[in-house]
Formats: sequence, C-alpha cells, structure tokens
Amino acid sequence: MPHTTTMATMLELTDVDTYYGASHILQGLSLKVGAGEAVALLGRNGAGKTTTMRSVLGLTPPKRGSILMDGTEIARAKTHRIARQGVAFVASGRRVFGGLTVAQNLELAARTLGKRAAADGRTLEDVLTVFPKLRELADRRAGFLSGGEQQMLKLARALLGNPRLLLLDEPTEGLSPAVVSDLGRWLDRLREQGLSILLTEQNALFALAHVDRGYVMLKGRITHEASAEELRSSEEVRAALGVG
Amino acid sequence: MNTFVTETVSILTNAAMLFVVAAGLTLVFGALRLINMAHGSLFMVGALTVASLASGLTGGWGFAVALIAAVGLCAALGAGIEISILRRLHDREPLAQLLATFALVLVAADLAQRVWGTSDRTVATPVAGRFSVGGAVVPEYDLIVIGIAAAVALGLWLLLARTATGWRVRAAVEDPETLSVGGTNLALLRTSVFALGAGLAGLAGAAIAPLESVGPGLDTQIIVAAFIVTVVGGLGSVVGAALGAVVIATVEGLGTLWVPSYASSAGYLVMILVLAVRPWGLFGTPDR
Amino acid sequence: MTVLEEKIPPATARPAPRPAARLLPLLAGAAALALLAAAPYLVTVSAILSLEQVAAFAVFAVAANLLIGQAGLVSFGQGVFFGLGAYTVTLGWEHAGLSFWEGFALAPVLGAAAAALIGLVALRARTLYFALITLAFSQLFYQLVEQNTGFTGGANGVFAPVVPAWMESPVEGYLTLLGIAVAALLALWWLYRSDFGLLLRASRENRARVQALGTNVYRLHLLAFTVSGAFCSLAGAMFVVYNQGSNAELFDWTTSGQAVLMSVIGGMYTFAGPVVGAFVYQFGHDWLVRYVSDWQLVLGGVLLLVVILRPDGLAGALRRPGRLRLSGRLELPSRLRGRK
Amino acid sequence: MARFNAQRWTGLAAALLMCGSAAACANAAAGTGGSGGAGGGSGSGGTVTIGESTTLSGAIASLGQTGLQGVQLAAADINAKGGLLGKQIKVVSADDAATPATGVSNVRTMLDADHAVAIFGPVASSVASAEEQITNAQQIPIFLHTSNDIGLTTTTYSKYVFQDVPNTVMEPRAAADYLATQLHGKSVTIATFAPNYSFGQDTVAGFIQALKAENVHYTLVKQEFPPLGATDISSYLAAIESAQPDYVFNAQFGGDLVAFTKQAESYGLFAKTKVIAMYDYSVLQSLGSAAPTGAIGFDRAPYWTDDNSTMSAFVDEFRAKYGDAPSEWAILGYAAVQQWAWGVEHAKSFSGDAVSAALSGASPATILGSPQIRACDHQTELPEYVGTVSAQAASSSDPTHLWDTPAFEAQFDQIDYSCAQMTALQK
Repeated sequence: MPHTTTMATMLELTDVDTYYGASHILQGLSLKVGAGEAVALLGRNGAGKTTTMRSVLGLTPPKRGSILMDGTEIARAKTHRIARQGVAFVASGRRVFGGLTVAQNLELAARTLGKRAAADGRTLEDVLTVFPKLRELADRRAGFLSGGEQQMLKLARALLGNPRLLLLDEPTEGLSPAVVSDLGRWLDRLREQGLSILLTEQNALFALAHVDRGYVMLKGRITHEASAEELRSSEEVRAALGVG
Repeated sequence: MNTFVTETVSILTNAAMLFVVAAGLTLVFGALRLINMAHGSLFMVGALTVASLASGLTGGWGFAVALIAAVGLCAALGAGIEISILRRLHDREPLAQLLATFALVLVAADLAQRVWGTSDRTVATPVAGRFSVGGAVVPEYDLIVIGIAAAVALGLWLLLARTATGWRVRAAVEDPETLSVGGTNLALLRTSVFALGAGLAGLAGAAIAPLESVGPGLDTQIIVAAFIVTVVGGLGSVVGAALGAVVIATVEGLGTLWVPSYASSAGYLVMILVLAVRPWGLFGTPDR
Repeated sequence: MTVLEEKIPPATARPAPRPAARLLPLLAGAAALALLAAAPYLVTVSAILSLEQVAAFAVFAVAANLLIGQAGLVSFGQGVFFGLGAYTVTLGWEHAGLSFWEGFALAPVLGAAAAALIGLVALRARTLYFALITLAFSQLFYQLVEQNTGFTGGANGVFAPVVPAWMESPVEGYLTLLGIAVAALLALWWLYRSDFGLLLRASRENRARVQALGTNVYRLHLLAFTVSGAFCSLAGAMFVVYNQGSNAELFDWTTSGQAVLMSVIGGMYTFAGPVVGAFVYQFGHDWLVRYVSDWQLVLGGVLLLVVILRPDGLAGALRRPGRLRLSGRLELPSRLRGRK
Repeated sequence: MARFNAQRWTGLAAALLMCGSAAACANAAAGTGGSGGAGGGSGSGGTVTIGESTTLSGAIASLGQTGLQGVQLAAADINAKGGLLGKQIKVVSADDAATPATGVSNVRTMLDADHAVAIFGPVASSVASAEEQITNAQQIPIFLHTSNDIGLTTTTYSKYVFQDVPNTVMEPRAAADYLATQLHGKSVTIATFAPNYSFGQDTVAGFIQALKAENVHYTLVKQEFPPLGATDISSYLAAIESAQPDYVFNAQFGGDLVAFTKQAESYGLFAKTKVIAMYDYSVLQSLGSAAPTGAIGFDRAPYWTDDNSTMSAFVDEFRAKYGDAPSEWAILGYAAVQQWAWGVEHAKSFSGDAVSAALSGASPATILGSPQIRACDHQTELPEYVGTVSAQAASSSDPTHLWDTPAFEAQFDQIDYSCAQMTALQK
C-alpha cells in the first residue's frame, strides 16, 4: 500500500469555501488524493460530500481556496476544461442520456474525450471487454436500463475519457447486493491500473473495503483523516457515520 | 379533384414554411430552454437581406447566393446575440431570457427600419413557372419551398440522429451538467445551436421573400404563428414541429374552405385544445 | 400555515421590526400618496395623462404579478381580462344602456367568471406552456373581438361618450382613478400579506412540497387566477376613463406583455415592484413615443439593461437592505432555481 | 452589504438612464424639430403648432411616413410664404404604433402640452375614432387624410371632424362603377378577398351593394377573409383560384396587397382573372416590374392622372425634397394642411369653432383643385380614381408600371351617400 507522504499528489484542495446562494456549504475544506491512490469521503447526508465533488468539477465553483489537479490550478476553470485535465465523474442517480442508445452514450464519450489519448488510452473495445453486458444492450435506449446497467454505463462512459482521476458519487446507491460486489471488483481493478479515485459513500463499510484512505466530513469540514484500516476500527468514526 | 389538389399543395406549402420557421425555434428551445422571441426579427432580416441583394443578383443562382448570404448573416447575428447577451442570462429564470429576446425584437425593429426603410420591397420569384395537375394549378416555387423544408427536415434528422454534435444537442436537453462533465464545451454548443436556429430563421425569411412584401412588420407577423406550431408539436421536438406545422396548416386550409371568417382563430383554438389534453404538446416532454 | 413556518428559518421568519422600521414604509407611502394627489397642481398636463394611465396599469400590473411573481405563473393572457373590463363598460353602455358606474361594477365580476373558466384549462399547462396557452387565449379573444364587428365594433373599437362628462378633464379623471387605484391596491396588498399570498409564494418555490402538505395547488392557482382576472378586469374598466373607449388591441398579447414588462422592470418579487414598473414604463414609453423617432430602439435597449443588470427589478434598488435580507429565503431563491 | 450597494447603484443607474435618455432625446427633439420655434409652441409667440399622430413603425408604417412627409412639406411651404396669420407653423409628430391608446396619449399631449390647434389624421380607423373622442371634447379640428371609415363621419361625427379622403363607401362604389362601364351588361362571376376586420368587411359589402345599384349581372362565387397581415395566404388563394372567377375584388392595401399579388401571380391567377384592388402608387412602386398588367387599380389621388400645373409643380417639389414621387398619402396629407390653412385665414383665427365654421361648405383651393367640404358631414367632395395597370414601365429608369391613361374619375356625387343618408347614419 502506497503512502500519501511519499507519493505524488493528483488532487489537492486547500481551504476551499463553497456557497449555494447564501448558504455556506464547504467551510475551509482541505483534502488530498495521491497519484494512484483511492480515497473515500465519508459523512452523513448534507455533510457536503457531493458539493466537494461539484467544486472540483467546476459545477459549483468555490468562492475561495485552491484546487490543484496534478499541479494545475482548476478552481476557476470551466467544467469541460477540468474534464479535459483528466477528471472524470460518475454522478449518483440515473444520470445517463435516456433518449440516446447505449452505443450513442458510449460513442459520444469516446468522441468527446477519447480522442485525446487514443494512441495508448482505452478504446471502446477495451471498455466493452470490461463490461460485456453493454455490448448486448448497445441498441437499447439508455433510459430503459436497470439501475445496475446504468451504473455500468456511467462508469464505462467515464473511463472512455481516459481520466487520471475518477470521482464517484454514491456509486452503490440503489444497487442490488450482487451488483454492489461487481462494482467492488471493478474498483479494485481500476486501482490496480493506477487510476486515482475519490469516492463518496453512505455505505462506509463498502467504501473502506476498496480504498487506501478516508476522510470523514461534518457540516462542510473534515473531522477525521486516517487509513482505511484505522477508520474501519475506530469506534468514534463508526458512531459519527452511524455505522452499526 | 381540382380543389383537392390545389388545396393539398397549398396546405403542404404553408406547412413547409411554418416548419422551417418553427424548426429553428424548437431546436433552440430544446438545447437552451429558451423561447426566442427575436426569432421573427431574424426571419425579417433574412427576408430583407434577400430583398436588398436580389436587385443585383438575378435569376435562380442569384437567388441562391442571396439565400446563402441571408442564412450566413442571420447565423452570425445569432452567434453574436448569444455570446453578448443570452449567455449572461443562462442561469436565470426563463422569464428573464424571454424578456431579453423581447427587448431584442424592439431593438431589431428600429434598426431594420434604419437600414432598410419603411417601404415594402419585393423579390422576383426565382422560378416563376407553374404546371397543372388534374386541372389544378401548382406554382413551381411552391415545390421549391417544400423542397427546402424537406432538406431542412432531412438535414436536422441526420444531424440529430447520426452525428456526435447532434447527440450532444439531445443530451444537452436532458442533462447539460453531465454533458459538460464529460468534456463538452456547453457554451460553445449553446452558441452553435443558437446560431443554427437563427440561420434557420433567416432561411425561412429568405425562402418566403419572393412570395411576400418585404418590409417592417414581418417580424411580429410570423412569431405568433411559429409559437403555435412549436407549442402544438411540443417545445424542443423537431418531429413535433413538423407535425405541428402540418396540423396547423391543415386546420387553417380546411377552415378557409369551410368557415372562412373563423379560419384565423382556428390555430389558437387548436393550440388551446392540444394543451388542454396534453399540457406539454404532442411530442414534448413534461417539464422536469 | 405550517408549510411556511417550516420553510423560513426561524431566525429570519418574522423578526419583530423596530418601531421605526415599521413606521418608515407607512410614512413613505403616505408621502408618496400626498405627492400623487397633489400632482395635478404640480406637473404638466401631459404628465397627468401619463399618470392617469399609470393608475390603471399599476392595478393591472400588480394583479398580473399576483400570478407572475408571486405564484410563479407567467401569464401572457391577462390582457383578456383587461380588455373584458374595458368592453364591459363600453358595450354595457352601448347595448344594455348601463351607466358607466354600473358597467364599472360589473367588470370585475365578469373578469372573475371568465378567469375561472379560462384558468380551468390554462392551469393544466405548466411554466412556458402556461405562458403560451395564456398567450393563445389572448390572441383568440383579440381575433374574435376584432371579427365580430356587429357586436364589438370590430377593429374600430367602441369610442363613445360613455365616461361621465366631469371625468373627461385630465385632473378629475386622474384623481378619480387615483382613488380607485389606491383602494384596489390596498385590497391586493392585504391579499399579498394574507396566508393565501404566502401559500402562493410557497407554491412558486416548491410546488411538490405545498402539494404534499395537503394544499391542492391546482385549486390554489385557480383561485389566484380568478382573483387576478377580477382585478385585471377592474383595471381595464379604469382604463376606459383615460382611453374614452375600448379597442380590440386591449385583448392582444402585447397588452398582456405590458403587465409582464412592468412587473419585471419594477421587480416581480415585491408588492410595490409592478407599481414602480408601471410608472417607469409608462412615463418612459410616453416620452419616447412623443419625442424619439427610434423609440423602440431606446425602450428595447433600456429593457435589456434592466433585465441583465437588475434581476430583481428596479424596486430591489429602492428597497432597504434590511428588508431584503428579512425576506431573503422567501423571495430570492428563484436565483437558485437553476441548481440541481 | 457592499454587494447589495453595488446592485442598488446599477438599478438606480438604469432608472436614471431610462428617464435621462427620454429627457435628453426630448430636449434634442425639441431643439432640432422646433425650426425657429423660439417663441415656444403655445401659439402666443411666433409659432403655431399642429400635430400629426400616425403610424410610423410596423407593417403600415410606409403609409404614415409618406403622409407625414406631405404634412411637413405643406407646413414648410406655408412658412416659406410668410406663415399663417403671421405665425410660423410647427409640426409635432409621434408614432401611434397603430394602437388607439397610444394615439390617444399622443393627441392629448399634443393638445394639452404642445397646445396644438389642429390634429392631422392617423392611418388606422380605430386610432382615428379614438382620437376623435379627444378632439371633439376639446373642440379642436381633426383632419383625417388617411383613415377613411364611414363611421368616422357618421357614428362618431362632430363638426370638428374633417374627412379628407374618399370614404369606405366611395372607394368600392367607384370600382364598381368602372367595372359596370367595362362590362356593357355582360354577366360575370366575382370573388372577393379582404382582410378580416371592419375595413375589409365594409369595403367588400360596399362593393357588392354598388354592383347591385349599378345592375351588374354577377354571380358571387367565393368570399375569403384572411387575417390582417397573414404571412401565408396560399390556401385562401387556392380557394379563389379553384372557383375561377372572372374578377376578384380585393380590399387589401399596402404590403398585404403586394404579397397577394406576388402569390396570385405564382398561381397564374392574372391570366384568367382580373383583380380589382388598391393598386396605388406605393403598391405599384413596390411591385416594380412584377406589377399585374391589366389589373384594375384604384387610388385616392394618383399624381400622374392629374395634369394641372399646381399638381406637377408639387410633384417636382416633392421629388426634389424626398427623392421620390408623392404617394396618395403624401398628396392627401398636403391637401389637408392646405384646407386647414385656408380655414384659418378665412376665419382669421386658430380657434376650432371658427375654423370649422369657415370650412363647412367652403371650397378651399388645394393641389387637388377646389373640392367642396360638404356641410352635413365635412366630407371633402373628392373623386376616386380607377384605372388599368399599364403594360409599360413609367420610364427606362423607373420600372414602376402606372396606369393606362386616361384614368376613370368617379365623381363624388355618383359614389357617396347623400347628405340625407349621412344625416340618418349620424343619428
């Protein structure tokens, strides 16, 4: 297991303040994701986990603070520029383009960002090898897929952009136990391939089983930071997260 | 038979014209969630451009050149409007955007009067002939108008169904945020779609110019008709715009035959009836 | 009213205003009223004429804004009721021999009845579809009035000495309209401040929530549409005093659009906004039309600036900062509406 | 707090801009438009003000714009000859956007703020009838030189109203008379086509009535009423075309008539059918070489049919000033100002009562000769002109097709109601 102290930093948030209108959501938030590291962002509903991701993506730009992506400041960049820096996002919920077919969803992703790294990056073929099910569903309208299939499609779409950092927002939400364990396997495989990952989860036990390190958030601030094992065993954290 | 053919061709021509105007409006609504009141102004600019070029460029090719110039000018104007004004209002409620485009209608009316004056102009019909089918007269230019509409319909279908840009436009209707997260430059996409819509308005104006007196007032004449068609078909749906155009043209055409004095109200009645039954139009989607 | 008490954070819900803070708007209102009543003796005749129109349009805009700004229902069809009010007076005089005041009293009743019927259909549509179905009603009425020449006078309208002679002079006409406008605006003010008004604002912010808490939003909106129709119709009847008659264009969507413009220019999230809007728009319009050949260019340009620079309208600028924050939760979130 | 203040300032700036721009432009307009109006517009100094509120924007702006040119030129000519009762005439004008309420607002301002002593007419009849209410109440003469609804001199008539154009009864009657002279008792099929509002309906009804009065043997095969300003009229045209009438009487004017002609041409309607419509100078000029040769046109004051020297001098002057021949709207506007000026000189007063009394029953000299102003309804006894659109362009440099000469001149007493009929309509 690599240690944060020695490895290069992929993503670094420093003293980030983000507002929704007048509400102060992120209050001086700082966190780091190392290159090739998987990090979990834990906390209850409303703690600001999704806002953290939206801040990184430029969807809800921070008012103050710095966000470095592989050394480049992205706190004030446009969302599509951030995506082109190699940040991919798998949102929670049914965020596929329901009116397009599965094939069109995938091709759109491949043609938008895939070209950038086409030489050595993942091709549509590679992704379909990982998710063979999607090949069968190619001509189906994405809106008609099941929750698990949609999750698969969202993940495949994100990977087609050849990201260096993958943001996953509540990936297990609404999935059946079988699909959740599939998801775990895919995550482990992506870690092995050296992808940096930041994921938010309500299901702390799932998250901590597939990451190196974790942060606990409360009311827009980080309250704890530790390795996955420590967090798993900490009574205090378990209580804070409401985990049995 | 005679009446039937004449009536059918005229309904088709009317529908074709309405479709070309409405297609741009509905496309813009789909991708930008914006009702562009200035669509009629761009339509007028298209017609006026052809009218001022037409005297220098004669014949069928001359007209084609003027038509392309009109489309180009309107698309450029559209891009300018989107970048300088509408982009700033994108995150605001739809009413703000609606009023901004309404303000543009006022501005455009006076500017057009400044540039082109108040007198009515005419454009020589590039194809003045006519032929007869089953004893009924069909103007050749009607076929050109129908042809232009068919080309626009085919072009839009190819764009939306077959190209990545088209998929982006459709995806932008559903979930612009996810699209930008995937690396699409939304601002550029919006500008392009608005310019395309404006170009289509210009095309419609240019196509109608040989059949009309071209002068002030064309803008407001067309915009309400375009709204009816777009809303009946469902905002944002190109297929809906086509169907809406046919429905409205048919109702007006048959109304002309059967109840002439109420034909002009028929369009509004149809719109009210459609929305009473399907509050989001025939092919629209309920607002999220 | 549990809905709203939940919505407004307790800290900002109803802070007991300092006595001075409560008195100030009252004093300002009284001063403005005194100024308006004295206006005929202070300003030129042409300004009085504009003021006469403002009196009718202020009622029209505030009534329309009950839907636009308060309930979030952007109607482009309030001209239907404005026109109906005007025609009730003139056609009542012409066909039924009603006096001006009889027609005037009948106008809001007919307006309410028509609004209830139209609302039943129109309110099935939402957001922009609602805007456009109301626009269709506006145009439909316009066409019908213009075509039924025998009954309505067609495009020529009904211009006849229906207004009592003593009201024909600008000063008397204006003072009468001012009195009626103040009474109507007080009634509307009471509605805004009532639970009904609060519920309307709540339904604008979160329709599903209000519905879930047991209010039938469709019925709520139908009631608002009816009330708005009644007051718009009253405003139309007032307009006859200025216009000395009625004409088909009063039904047109451009008339409906005027109410929307006034609300937005003045500020649609406040009660006074549309009144300010009516002032600024009418005076601006009258001056521009009379003295500027490119008046549409200037009007459009200014409108564009207001829309871009002043999302809350001019009334936002005239409001004291404290008040803005006080009602922040309830009145500002439209800005946040874009967020997911 | 700082942010709020910023918003506050932009808001106030916008408000100030609105008022400021209006005021600035107003001052500018007053400064430039008041040509020598140093004495103020009140009529007490060296100037006297007349007002022209008409349609200067939108679809019928061309009628209003040229009408205004006629009025301004007439005032300038009178001023050049020393003015009226020693005063220079100042013309204030405003756009009514074809909306009665705006027309009312304009006229009330012209009367109350500018102290205008006479009002000259709008394009739309609805605006005219609204303005009559105001001028009647304030006892100011109004000269209607464009809108011509018969109702303006009947139901809303007062002694302050002057109708300076052939009215809606006269115009179709003249066309019917001309048709009768062409037919020599032959029976024909006729269709009508008119915008769907009072002007169109009245004109068509008047035409049919006139055909009956002239004992024309006709069969009415089709009547169409498209909406005013309809963009696409092909289905209405198709209906007309399929009825194959010998004649189509069309009550459209201006841009609508131009569009009708273009679309009718594409159906080949002119090959089998003669169209009778207001093919006046403006419409023929817009159509240029696309003019429908052989169609029957009517015009209220075609400059080319009048060969008296006063008219030709006026045409030359108008061309020199505006670079174009005068439309009927310009000619009638000019003549209306001449009438008013004549009335002022004979009454030796600007008062509405005096001018009205002087003009009633008088025959002032204008560029249109000296037609009488009928005492019972203040209708100027103008003829209406009807002609056949020529196959020849006016000249090698001007592609406009005018009419074959000589044109048919329908005399006033042949085409208008009698005074007894008018008085009955006035109630």
